[in-house]
Amino acid sequence: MAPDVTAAKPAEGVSVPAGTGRGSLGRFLRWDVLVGMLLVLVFAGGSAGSPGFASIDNLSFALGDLGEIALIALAMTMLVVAAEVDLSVASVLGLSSALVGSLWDAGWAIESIIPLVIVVGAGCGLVNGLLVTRLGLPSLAVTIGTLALYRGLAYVVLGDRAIAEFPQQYVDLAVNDVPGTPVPYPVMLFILLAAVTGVVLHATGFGRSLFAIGAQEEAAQFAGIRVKRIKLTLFVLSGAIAAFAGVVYTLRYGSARADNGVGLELAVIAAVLLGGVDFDGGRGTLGGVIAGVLLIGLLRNLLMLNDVSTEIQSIVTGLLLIISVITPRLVAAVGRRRIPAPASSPPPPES
Amino acid sequence: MSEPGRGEAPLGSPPEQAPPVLALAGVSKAFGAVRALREVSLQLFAGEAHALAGENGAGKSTLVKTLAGVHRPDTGQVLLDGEPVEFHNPADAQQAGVAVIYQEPTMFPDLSVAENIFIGRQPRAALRRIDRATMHARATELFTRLGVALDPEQPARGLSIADQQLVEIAKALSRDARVLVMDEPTAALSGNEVARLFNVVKALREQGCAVLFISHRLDEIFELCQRVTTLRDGGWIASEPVAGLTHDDLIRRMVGRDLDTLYPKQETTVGEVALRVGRLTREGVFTDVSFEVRRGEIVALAGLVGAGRSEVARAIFGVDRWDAGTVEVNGRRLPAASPTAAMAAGLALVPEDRRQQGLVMDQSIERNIGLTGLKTLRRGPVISRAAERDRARDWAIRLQLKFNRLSDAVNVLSGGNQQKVVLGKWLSTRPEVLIIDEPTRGIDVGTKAEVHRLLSQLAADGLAVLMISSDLPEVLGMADRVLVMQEGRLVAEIPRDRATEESVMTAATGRAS
Amino acid sequence: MSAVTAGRSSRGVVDLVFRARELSIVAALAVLVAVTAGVNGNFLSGQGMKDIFLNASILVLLAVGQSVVVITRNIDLSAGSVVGLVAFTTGDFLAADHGRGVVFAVVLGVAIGALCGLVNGLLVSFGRVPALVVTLGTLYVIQGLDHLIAHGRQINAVDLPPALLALGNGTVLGVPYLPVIAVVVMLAVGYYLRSYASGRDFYAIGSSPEAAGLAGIPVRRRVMGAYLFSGALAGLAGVLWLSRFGTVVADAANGWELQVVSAVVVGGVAITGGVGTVYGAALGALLLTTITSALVVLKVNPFWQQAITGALLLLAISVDRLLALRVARVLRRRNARHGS
Amino acid sequence: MFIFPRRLASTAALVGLVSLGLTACGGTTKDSAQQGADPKASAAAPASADPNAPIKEGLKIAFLPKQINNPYETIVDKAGIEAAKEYKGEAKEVGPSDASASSQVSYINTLIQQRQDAILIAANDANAVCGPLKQAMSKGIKIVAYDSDAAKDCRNLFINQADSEEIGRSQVKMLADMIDSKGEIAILSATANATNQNAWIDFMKDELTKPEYKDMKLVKVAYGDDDDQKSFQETQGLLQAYPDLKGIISPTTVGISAAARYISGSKYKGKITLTGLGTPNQMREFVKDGTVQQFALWNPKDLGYLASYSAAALASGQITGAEGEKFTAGKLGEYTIGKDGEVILGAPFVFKADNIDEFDF
Repeated sequence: MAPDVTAAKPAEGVSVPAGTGRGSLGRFLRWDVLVGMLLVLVFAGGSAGSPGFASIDNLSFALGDLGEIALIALAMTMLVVAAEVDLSVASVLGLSSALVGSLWDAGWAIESIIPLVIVVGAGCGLVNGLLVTRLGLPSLAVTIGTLALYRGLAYVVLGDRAIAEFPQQYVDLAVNDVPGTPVPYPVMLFILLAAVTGVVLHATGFGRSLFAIGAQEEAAQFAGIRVKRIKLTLFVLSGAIAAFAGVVYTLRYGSARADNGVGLELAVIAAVLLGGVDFDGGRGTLGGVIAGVLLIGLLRNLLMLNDVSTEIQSIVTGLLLIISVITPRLVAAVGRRRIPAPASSPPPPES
Repeated sequence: MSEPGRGEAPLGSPPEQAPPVLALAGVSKAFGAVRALREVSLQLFAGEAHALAGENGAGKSTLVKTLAGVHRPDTGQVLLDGEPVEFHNPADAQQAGVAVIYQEPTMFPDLSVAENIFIGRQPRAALRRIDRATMHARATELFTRLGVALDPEQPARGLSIADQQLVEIAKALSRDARVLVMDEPTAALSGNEVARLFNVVKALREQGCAVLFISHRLDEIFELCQRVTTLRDGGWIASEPVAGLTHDDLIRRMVGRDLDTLYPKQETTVGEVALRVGRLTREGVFTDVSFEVRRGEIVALAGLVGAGRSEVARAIFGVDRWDAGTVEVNGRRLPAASPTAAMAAGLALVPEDRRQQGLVMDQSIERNIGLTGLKTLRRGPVISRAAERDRARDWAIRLQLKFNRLSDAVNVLSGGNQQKVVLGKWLSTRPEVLIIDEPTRGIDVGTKAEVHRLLSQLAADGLAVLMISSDLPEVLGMADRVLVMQEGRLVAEIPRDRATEESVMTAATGRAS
Repeated sequence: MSAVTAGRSSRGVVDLVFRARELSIVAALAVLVAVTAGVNGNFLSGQGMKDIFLNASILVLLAVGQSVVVITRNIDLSAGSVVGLVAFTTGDFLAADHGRGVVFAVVLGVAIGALCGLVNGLLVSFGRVPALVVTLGTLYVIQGLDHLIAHGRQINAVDLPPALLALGNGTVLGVPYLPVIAVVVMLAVGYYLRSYASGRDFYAIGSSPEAAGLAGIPVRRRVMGAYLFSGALAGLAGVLWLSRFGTVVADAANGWELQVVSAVVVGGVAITGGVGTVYGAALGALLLTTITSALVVLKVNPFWQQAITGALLLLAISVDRLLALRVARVLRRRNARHGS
Repeated sequence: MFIFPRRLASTAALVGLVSLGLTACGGTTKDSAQQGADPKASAAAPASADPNAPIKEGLKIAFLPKQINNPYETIVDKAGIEAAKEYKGEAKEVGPSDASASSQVSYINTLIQQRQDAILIAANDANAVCGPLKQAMSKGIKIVAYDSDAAKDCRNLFINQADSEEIGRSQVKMLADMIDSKGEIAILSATANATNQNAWIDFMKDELTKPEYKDMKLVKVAYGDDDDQKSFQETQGLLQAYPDLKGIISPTTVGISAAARYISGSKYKGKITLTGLGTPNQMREFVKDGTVQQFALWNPKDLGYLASYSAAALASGQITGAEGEKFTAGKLGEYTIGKDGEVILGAPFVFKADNIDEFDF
């Protein structure tokens, strides 16, 4: 049986009531709602204070710039809800970019390259998934390993070359807006996939299973949920989406390099956690994650427009991340005064 | 039903001369709006075993945690030798000589047994280094005193629950604890392990230790304790000598009303074979287990903890893989290691560990009940919340679940109500074979009777029930047949009319009768 | 009763595996060094050995600090950024006035590191938030601060007092200071963790945080302590980084967090806490550094280096896990045979 | 055992459909794309230049270095910002903290929104920044690449610190002089993807094919990733792996200083000749202690100064970026735009023990 992978669980003296986030106060003060409100604030403040911010051009660019992070965040949300994590996504993106470049350079047709690369990405995810589910290794350790491995393979594939000159009609698909809208194609694709993911996560049996696995894996297993297969599926999905994001990335920048997307995994995880998904699994909403992705992206954009230096941007991101995990616990701590700890739960009032 | 043992001559009344070693005076504790303890008083005297009785949710665990320094009382006092004290944390309580053995043993699986006993108080050599030789010698000495053979250098990982309890007691012994608080220590133990534990506790008591003992098994209270304090709904009901009480008296104090019989077994007609297990083997765990369960029958699987009973259940249901053998449900063979296939064939398993295996504690009642029916609750690709809620409400009513809202997390429910949610979760799959592991562990008397009535009713309706229980009266009271396992093998099959405590225990311990 | 004999032999197996964990790293190191030396004798020359140990020392220090944190079932991703911050700020401090004492600089560096550790520790132990998230956050913050302070400047070797540079490159009895410092720290921490009650608390906490609280172990204080210590060691590593490289820009040790965690994991410290030794972690760090050096010496295509490192990490944790599963099975069979 | 669940299969199918749906008919390959590609419209260049137009006041220009916090880039950009004060412009430096193309792109977008008059960029990836740069040019923003070029059609000018060919060849010559054109040599570069490094290395390799270098053999190109520790370790590795190594060229400031630092503290000191591109402040110690005899670099301040003036000249309409146009760069005098819009700062300067103290950067 897989050991619990909550490597980062805080050591605590007495058990923290985990459910208090859903208490009466928590119902209104949920973090994902707060992030949404924060997002609105940033947007309103930006539009009022910075002339270039609310322009269609700028927003369209800012959205497009988030495309890959947002795409990968969809799969990452499901993984984290199931109490797993995939740190290798950015390396899969890099490997996918390197493959696209080297195959394109070798004269392959782009139409065969794209599906092939996605299959390779799924294969990368499969390796992660098998190591996690068959050997019962913590996904954090496994994907730190494959983070190095897949990035290394990207260098093996493409070395120091940088491949450019991709076919214009495909580059256009990655860069241009859907006609008549300010929404770039990848963002439109993201919206579609996000809608699908949202339904899957929050309204289907598969989604229910994910939450159950994340909250209490053993109980999920005893309820007949195919824990291992579901986790394997998630890793495969995560690999495939990361590879697809690699294709988008390559086309969008018109440049295939082995070092594309280095460090992107931390941005994705930051966005997911900022969106209120509990790193210990079992709790979170896709809406929160989307708000988180947008908040990070738009806030950065706004700071840049106001010539706030990168250093400050980095500090702001870090602080937001810390606040995003502290706040719900504070809310819970406030709620705990009204709600008993489960360890000593008195009988509920009779109904 | 067995005669309550009253081997020890109970001390009729507390020795008035010395002040109580540890006492609570008018202690109240509230969590938010809920008052877990209301002006509870309790006195523990040296050399006395004191029982704490009450239904789940009566406030017993809160009281234990107050004594242990985990909680601090809102009002009232904790008195040590008659002097008020304040325990800020568990360390303070331990310092004062209060040792607590929790319901679930609190082990460090990666540390050795000796370290588990002495953690934080290891014997020191020069420069405050840990003196390992002394530590191991003292651990061995403690085990000798307890009359058990455990290797102090063995890692705690993999110890049986009974052995873990013993390590906890060794820990308490090593502290020279003056007060030993035991929160349902016997819940996971079987007959001879309980006997061994009781011998140790009696010896401690005779050495002048005060013991606070919590158990849902009333027999044990009558066997071990001199006085009993009863709590109900967080309030103090009575503190009195055990000697003058009957089972029914005690139940009445706990429940606040009279109970009908605890084991309402109905006569049923036995139908065709629903579950057939053939030569099932999992290497190193159980070997060559064969039996069948028919419709309308309640078959109990008895034996000591660690005999492999739960493991057989897990393998049948497919949570664990089996190495050899067959499982058939209604004549259809099940593939190995597939709970999904087992469920499809009509199997249901109410697991042993409610909090870990039975429920997703943070999730709502309706979600927990719905978890086994994700396929049937679908409308198109999407789960219908209305259907989910209907299903939950339906079973909540049928099982007389006490709850506020169906959207409340199950961790706010009492143990008995949590067990009802687990039952609802499985009965809603309309199983043909129900495997139920420790159906009433940690459940108060009132709910216990309800669960038993339900099982009986289900069998009468044609369900095949395989019940695993360490509670012998329950086994004898409910089962049509008793299968006994010992060290991974099925060693005896005893029909209802010949099943007695003695015959079952003889088979379970492997002693020739 | 057979429980004692079963216990003894099972302990033998378990012990062997834990020792085998470190032995297998030593063996892997030996094979690697032997093969590399076979191809190129220079690898084992005095200079070659000196280089390997010099290279490994800073990573060893960080791995020792990290393993204390990981043993308590936490993680410190900010270690690399602390090295960068300390290396730059102490460099800046010394460059401003050559008269400033080197000892004082070391103390200052360690203090800055400890301060960062304190923040992490406070957030993790009192804020009760997942360590991975908190330290990811502090990683961003510390990195940002570092860059803000550096602001594109660079500390050059000429700006630094010779005494500090001597620390990084000087030797005592022919052995460079750096590995000596690393080994002394490793031995001291290893001894402390094994032989002191408070040291055992770290293992207890990682093994079961709930039980640790109930057993009266000051969980928060120990977790705080682990972070404080890890931060202080990262601070020391930062000063040594400065003394070794002389040239420092803001992004020293950028991205090292994953390398440190890799070293710790390869060294057999369980990421789920409670298991492992600092010796193993130090060996893991040595192995990782040696691999990098050996691959260059073996003239392996530089583009393969990262892939090989990643594959080795996966191999290490997989073999580890398979061994553990095997031991569990052996124990199970043995228990079954002896009876319980 | 493992079966792809249906949902996964359908997702894969969806992805496949999307990619197929994007296809017209037949595959798009590199060859077909190149055949079919429109002749690249040259970037929006105004019809004519007015060499006599005065430099406008209040020009807004922005430097976008490879990475903020790279000391070399900081020197360049500061000099450029100083220069802007001379012609009463407003200049600033913005940029990412990591040397990646993607983060530069975000900054380009921001600069477009801020309606800068000119953007000066040291491109991390010649192609990746191309799209947004073209967009900027279409909005009338002048683009000057410096230090590391962007693709030719995405910028108006490239201010080359020195002719790439000259840098590459002169480095080989410099080393050859010191080792009598004999023995094994290696190159310690920055990252494997650095465009300027790779251009120089290509010229070095080409130079080595000449007959006078027949006894010199390039045995390895190593990558120190512009990271001290990595460059350090790569140097060690090179020296161990190739015991007969006579010389190392490290055309990167981080690499050469790390290599020098390692060599000066090792037994290889005096046995190995190191040269390359470095800053005097970094290298002073090693030139003085004899580890390094000579190395080269242009004056980064001049580079920034020239880039700044060229941007102003572009934005004021003095020049358009066409070959042969001339402009005056303040105190540096007159420059002529060469082929492909390149302006060359001058020959690299060689630093030696006897002149190094005259410089402070």
